[in-house]
Amino acid sequence: MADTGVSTRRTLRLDERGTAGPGSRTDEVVIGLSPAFGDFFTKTIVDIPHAEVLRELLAGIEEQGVHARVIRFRGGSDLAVIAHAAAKLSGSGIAVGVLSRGTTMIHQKDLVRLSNLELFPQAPLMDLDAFRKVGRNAARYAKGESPEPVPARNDFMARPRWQAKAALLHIKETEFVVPGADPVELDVRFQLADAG
Amino acid sequence: MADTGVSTRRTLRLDERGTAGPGSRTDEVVIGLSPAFGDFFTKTIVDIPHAEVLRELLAGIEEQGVHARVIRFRGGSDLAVIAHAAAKLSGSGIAVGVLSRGTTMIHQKDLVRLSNLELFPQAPLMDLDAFRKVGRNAARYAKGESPEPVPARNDFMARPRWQAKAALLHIKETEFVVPGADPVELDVRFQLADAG
Amino acid sequence: MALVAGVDIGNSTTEACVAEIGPDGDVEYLSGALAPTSGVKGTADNVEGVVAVVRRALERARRGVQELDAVLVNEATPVISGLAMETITETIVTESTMIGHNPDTPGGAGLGVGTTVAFGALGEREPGEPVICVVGAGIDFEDAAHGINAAVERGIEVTGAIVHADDATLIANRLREPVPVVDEVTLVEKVPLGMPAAVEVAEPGRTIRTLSNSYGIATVFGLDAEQTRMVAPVARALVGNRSAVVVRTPDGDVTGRRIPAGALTLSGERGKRSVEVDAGADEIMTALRGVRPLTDAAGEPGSHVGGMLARVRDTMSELTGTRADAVRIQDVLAVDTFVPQRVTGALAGEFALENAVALAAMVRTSRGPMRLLAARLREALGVDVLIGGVEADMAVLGALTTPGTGKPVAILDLGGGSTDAAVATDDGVVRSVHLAGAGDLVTKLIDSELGLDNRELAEDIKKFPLAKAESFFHVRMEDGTARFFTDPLPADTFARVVVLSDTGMRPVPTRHNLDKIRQVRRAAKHKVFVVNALRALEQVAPGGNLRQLGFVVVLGGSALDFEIPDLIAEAVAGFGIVCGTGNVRGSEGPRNAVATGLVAAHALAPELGLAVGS
Amino acid sequence: MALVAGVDIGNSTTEACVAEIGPDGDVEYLSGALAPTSGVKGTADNVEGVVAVVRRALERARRGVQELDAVLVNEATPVISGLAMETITETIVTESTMIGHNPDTPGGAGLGVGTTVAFGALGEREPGEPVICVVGAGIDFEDAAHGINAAVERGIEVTGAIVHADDATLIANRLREPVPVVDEVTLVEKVPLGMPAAVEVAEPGRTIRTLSNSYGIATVFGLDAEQTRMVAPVARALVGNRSAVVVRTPDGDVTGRRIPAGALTLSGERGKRSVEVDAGADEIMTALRGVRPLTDAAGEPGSHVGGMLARVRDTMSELTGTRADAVRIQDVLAVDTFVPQRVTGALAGEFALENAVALAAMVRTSRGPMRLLAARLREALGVDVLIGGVEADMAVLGALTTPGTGKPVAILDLGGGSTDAAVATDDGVVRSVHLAGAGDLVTKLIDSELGLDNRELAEDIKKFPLAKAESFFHVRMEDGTARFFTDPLPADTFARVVVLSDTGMRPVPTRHNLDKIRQVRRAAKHKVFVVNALRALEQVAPGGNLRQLGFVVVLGGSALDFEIPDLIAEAVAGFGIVCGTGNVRGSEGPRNAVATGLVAAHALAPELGLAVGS
Ligand SMILES: Nc1ncnc2c1ncn2[C@@H]1O[C@H](COP(=O)(O)OP(=O)(O)O)[C@@H](O)[C@H]1O
Ligand SMILES: Nc1ncnc2c1ncn2[C@@H]1O[C@H](COP(=O)(O)OP(=O)(O)O)[C@@H](O)[C@H]1O
Ligand SMILES: [Mg+2]
Ligand SMILES: [Mg+2]
Repeated sequence: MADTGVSTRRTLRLDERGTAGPGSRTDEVVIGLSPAFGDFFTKTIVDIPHAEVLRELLAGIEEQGVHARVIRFRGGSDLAVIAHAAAKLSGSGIAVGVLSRGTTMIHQKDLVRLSNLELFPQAPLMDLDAFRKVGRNAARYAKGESPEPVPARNDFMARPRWQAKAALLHIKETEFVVPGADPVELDVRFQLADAG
Repeated sequence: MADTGVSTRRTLRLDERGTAGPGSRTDEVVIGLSPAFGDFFTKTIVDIPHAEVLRELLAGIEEQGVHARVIRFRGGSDLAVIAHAAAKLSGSGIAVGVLSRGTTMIHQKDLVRLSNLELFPQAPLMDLDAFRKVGRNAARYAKGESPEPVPARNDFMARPRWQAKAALLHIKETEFVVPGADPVELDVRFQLADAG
Repeated sequence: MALVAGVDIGNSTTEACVAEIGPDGDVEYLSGALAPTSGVKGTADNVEGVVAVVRRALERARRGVQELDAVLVNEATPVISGLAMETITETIVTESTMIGHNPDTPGGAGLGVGTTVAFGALGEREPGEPVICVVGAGIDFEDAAHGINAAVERGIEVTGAIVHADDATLIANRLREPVPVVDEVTLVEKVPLGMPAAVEVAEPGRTIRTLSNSYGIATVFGLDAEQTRMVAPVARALVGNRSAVVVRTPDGDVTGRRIPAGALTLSGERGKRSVEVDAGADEIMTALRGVRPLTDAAGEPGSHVGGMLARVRDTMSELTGTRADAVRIQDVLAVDTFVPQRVTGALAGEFALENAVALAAMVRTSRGPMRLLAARLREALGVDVLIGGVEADMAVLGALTTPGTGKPVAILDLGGGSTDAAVATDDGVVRSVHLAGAGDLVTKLIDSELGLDNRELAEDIKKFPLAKAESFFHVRMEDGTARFFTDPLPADTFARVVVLSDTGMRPVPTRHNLDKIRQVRRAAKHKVFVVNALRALEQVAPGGNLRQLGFVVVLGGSALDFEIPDLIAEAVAGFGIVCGTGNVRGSEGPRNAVATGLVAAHALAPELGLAVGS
Repeated sequence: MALVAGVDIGNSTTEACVAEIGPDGDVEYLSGALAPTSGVKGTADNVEGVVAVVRRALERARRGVQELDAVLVNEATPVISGLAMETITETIVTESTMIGHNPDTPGGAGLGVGTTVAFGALGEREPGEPVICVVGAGIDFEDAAHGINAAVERGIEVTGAIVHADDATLIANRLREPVPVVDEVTLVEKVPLGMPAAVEVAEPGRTIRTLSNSYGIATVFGLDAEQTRMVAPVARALVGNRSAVVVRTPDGDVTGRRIPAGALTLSGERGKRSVEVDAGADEIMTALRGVRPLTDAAGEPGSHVGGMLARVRDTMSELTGTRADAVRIQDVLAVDTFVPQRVTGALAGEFALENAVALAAMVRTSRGPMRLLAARLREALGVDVLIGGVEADMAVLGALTTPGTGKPVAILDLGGGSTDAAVATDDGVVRSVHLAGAGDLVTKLIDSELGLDNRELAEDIKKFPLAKAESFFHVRMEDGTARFFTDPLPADTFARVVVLSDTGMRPVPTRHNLDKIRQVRRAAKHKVFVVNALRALEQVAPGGNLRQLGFVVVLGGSALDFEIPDLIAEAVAGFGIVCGTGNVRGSEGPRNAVATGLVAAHALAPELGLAVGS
């Protein structure tokens, strides 16, 4: 039934299309993915499918009338590095970086790497709505607007509860790092698995 | 006597400081020089010393509170190529290109090469005042302002009269082209020759 | 069944409406069309435009000229409007007391006070009282800086500089102790030497604080109360500047003078009043209200306003073959405006924004060479031509084809040269009025207030929204939204404000920013159309009471504007009336009302038309 | 030789002036200082602030407290000002007739008309009349687009959509035939189904044309004149929107209601008048002018304005130990303003800019617990404390130390809570007046009109120029000049409007652009200070005629503002008077007038002071 909400299950297909270069469109946002996102890993720390994460980020950007480009960074698993490198390749200078476990950041090319426009450090708190809003805000920055930052949810219980799992995921993600590897442009396709 | 105007004679010293890279300051204008400017050639087609040409361009930029960087392009003698390449290296995206004979152009990095912001095709008509104004306008573009273009002087007699000399100068300049050579950052110094 | 074409010849636009009228008078509207009016309204020159527009409407209805039974033409009484603008204030600087221009790039910051000394004389100067160095033409910036530094080294206190060339930053950058420097003083040789003077430069983005304050000048020069009273106009003239120089000369003064523009004499049914044009628009309009309805207006002979009214009169007399002194001016609209003007006596080509009054005057003849026009038209088309009823009646009939309208209804026809209004009450009585001032005056105000000197560009600024080209790939629109382009924008739009006209992006060559241009545009529309709409409705409303109007339908070319109808709706919001843009026949928008009304009237009573040549 | 300190305790700021008075009464001013006032003006709590400021001034004069011969304190009569704001209009939508919000990203463009049908019911729908699809919460955009495409394929004419989520562009991008889509309709489940409706979306940067025009709505729904009259408020409410939905329900309506805010009764020496607060500021100020000078004001008990005046009265009674009903309100300033408010009955959380009236009221006691304060001060400093003459006399004396001033002189003291004025004519007579409304009211207006809810930020916006951070390395200032930085600006300033405060760049978290914020700031200053300056001068000028004033000296904390003095100078420019910011003693700017005046008065006639405890 169409009106009962998300009942479909989508799978994500990411096809590599060669080394990613700087974008020439000033109305593009780059989404920078960590080495194992949608690959070895398929879900965030709270089991949100990567297919849905990426779809919401893209939807948030598209709704604002802005173009998106998805790039995988194999060279490291540090979110600030990924997001900042993605911003340097972005035609607008704005990028979203996202790790397999769900930690997310909006970055801008002229900022120093350790700074950022918006940071969502607590992966367990990132739900689909949050990813949609991250995409939307990134697109609005790209348009030269000044959006209210996405309200940072904070749950003091989340940190201790998820800390061990987060550390494990990080170690695993880091295993997929290929030092010095070039960023790779990705073709993104969503496929409907059976509607269940 | 100080109040009788330009009675001093300045000489130009251009020291190479290695390959020129992209600028990081957003308030800089790059001045792109042709292969033989201030080197084999020391004067424009109407005998204006290159020292004074460069000094006026720099003064026009400095008066606007903008920074200047001077780069020599050895790879070619085409003004559009020089000016556009200079714009690509400019932190603000704005550059002035100037050929030994005095032909001058203001360019911007996002423009297609064959376009420009302002073009001064008739070298014989370029006097010191014009170079000052070119520097000023380039700096104003860099500040995001929208200056009136420098009035393009036009003299229908100039073309036939100077055509032959211009062609000779162009051939000579082209002899100094080193195909594929990197652009070189220059240290600019003016020295007072004796005041005559 | 009869196939007819209603034709409305306007000052700017000729409109046609083709319809089929059944035996019982039922109308089926088939099509409409419009084209620019050829020649002056109501003259035989109109034939060309009428033929073109009738043919186009017939084409759209897929009918031929030979099928046409009659062409119905409005009673096209020529309306001539004259526009003039008179500057009524002037700023005069005497004895070079003040240099108040705003060079783009003054140097340094702060306040310097001292005696003016020529740069050439600096070397002979002994230490003592502080000096302001005056750097004349032809002095190189390095030499200037070097000379000042040398003087300072010798113990001379140089507190500021006044410079001929655009060299202030260059000099200030080379001073060992930076001082405020005001540059681009074109007539620097006229700066009096040996006089006490003050130079002030504000930080970037700020304005000066001392020299724009009378007591600041008094403090600097140690003035008493009487002397301060004398310099108050200087201070006032410097408010808002980023830099300024004040030189204290014995008789230095700045005056804001009123320029006599002549008197306007308004004769109306309720008397006669004379008012000086330099008293401003309010006074003129108050005088007009006192004598309204106007029967004629005269300008003081030999004065500016006299010349203007004479021109309107002459054109009209030429057109209609009436004697010039028999032509009557039937309405006047005065609008306060301002124009950038060079300051008399200024040393740096300073401009001041001077007050001005714009005047629109309107002359309306009784029926012009209409019969000639009709006869020619008949020849050209080979069809009966009927001259229709009163134009205002026709406009009302046409307006009432707008869905949702009812009586009592008022129409507001916003044209190019005049603003016309008519009211039809429940009993069918129609009252109408024709006022001076409409779209052309708006264009003129935009043109002169922005100093464009380009009517066509001003017309585009009036009609289309603005944007700022922020890069070669995107513009920011008036409402703050960004619009992106895949191909780079033209080089001449770079960093400029552009008009998004229907033929593409057009750069506006002015120093004003987008918001300023927008503000001028909206103010001009307000000053003309809101003022005229209220004036017109007041004159046609029963008992002058707008609340008695049920419906107001806005028509005419200027009703197509993207903001004028909203401005008018807002202005009448308090009166509890329905006000909106017309939608003639539910399809034509605010166009075609008179043409449609002609057809409707013909269907109701075909015998009323005045047949020509049949 | 006597060393004295004049001390002025203001509502916000305490100022001191240290001077040496010679045997013949000649004064040598040594130093000045200021500090925030501790506690309520005129109470013993002030001691701490006074001690601090006297110590600081002495330090600057390199003198010790033990050298001090006397402290001269002004007669610090407490002035309490109350501020209140009441919203007086309200927009109410009934039967969900209209959705007029402006989602950032509507989809498609154009006008769609049809019957509202739930997305879920689209599958069962048969081809026939056109439909507007209502997409509820939880429906994925791909599913929505897919469902609409499928329906269109089956021959159903879908002309527009109303969507719960922020999905309009996403859906429109996936439609085979794009239609206008309005999204972010939070309460989409309340949209009535099976009703005729219209959806309009304008091109980017444009505003809607049909649904904001009464006759446009009439055309769309085929309304008659009476029905059109009913929808006129809907059209009016939609003017200026980029997108809108209108649903035609039997009793749907939009009303703009006046909210009764209570009546204000003004009792003055010339009678008593009552005025409804919701009549607006003009009416209130006209009533006040009719009864001026005010002896008291009362608010209708139980009403908003009643509550506000009661609060002012209570505070004052508490402070002074007077009974609340003995406290008299001596001035009121009403200002028209507006506040963004949620529309009642709206489906998409729409905001409307509602009218509001801000009221400042002022109470002034006769001398408060001054003697207690003086005694405490004597204890704290160990020095004689003299309570000086009338405050207005002192202010005039101090102001006259400004170079270039002369009599007749008027002072305008622009403070935080009140605007005070005094005039001294040639014969030495001083008249003074204390008006409600000053810097604090300006801050409050800025805060509420911009919807900041942050007084401290509003205070910064009042005091400092704005800029827009265009990149991490440069900002564009209000006047259009760029300022560059070598180090990147803080991340939170990115693409934002910032205030260039003295402690650095501060982002302004609002949707308004720089020009809008600037306009609100300048309008607030105008509404309070220009209005009050004219009101005050009118009341103190001989015969109420401003032309009788020779010199106007602007003083007080708000005279330090970067544009208020210019606004006032411009407003009085026509009266031929010298008006400028004071420069007390040629060095203190607009500060320290009363403190300086106390010293000057003491030097003239030391016996006039009222010694306390010596
Ligand atoms: N799209 C438009 N927006 C704003 N103004 C317009 C538009 N089209 C025409 N105008 C203005 O309408 C005026 C002419 O109106 P029109 O009704 O054709 O005149 P007339 O009734 O005198 O023939 C001109 O001032 C023109 O600038
Ligand atoms: N630099 C400034 N620019 C603008 N307003 C200022 C400045 N400094 C103080 N103010 C304003 O002055 C007011 C206080 O004035 P002040 O004369 O100190 O008050 P009072 O006379 O009541 O003690 C406050 O509203 C404050 O915002
Ligand atoms: Mg300069
Ligand atoms: Mg949206």
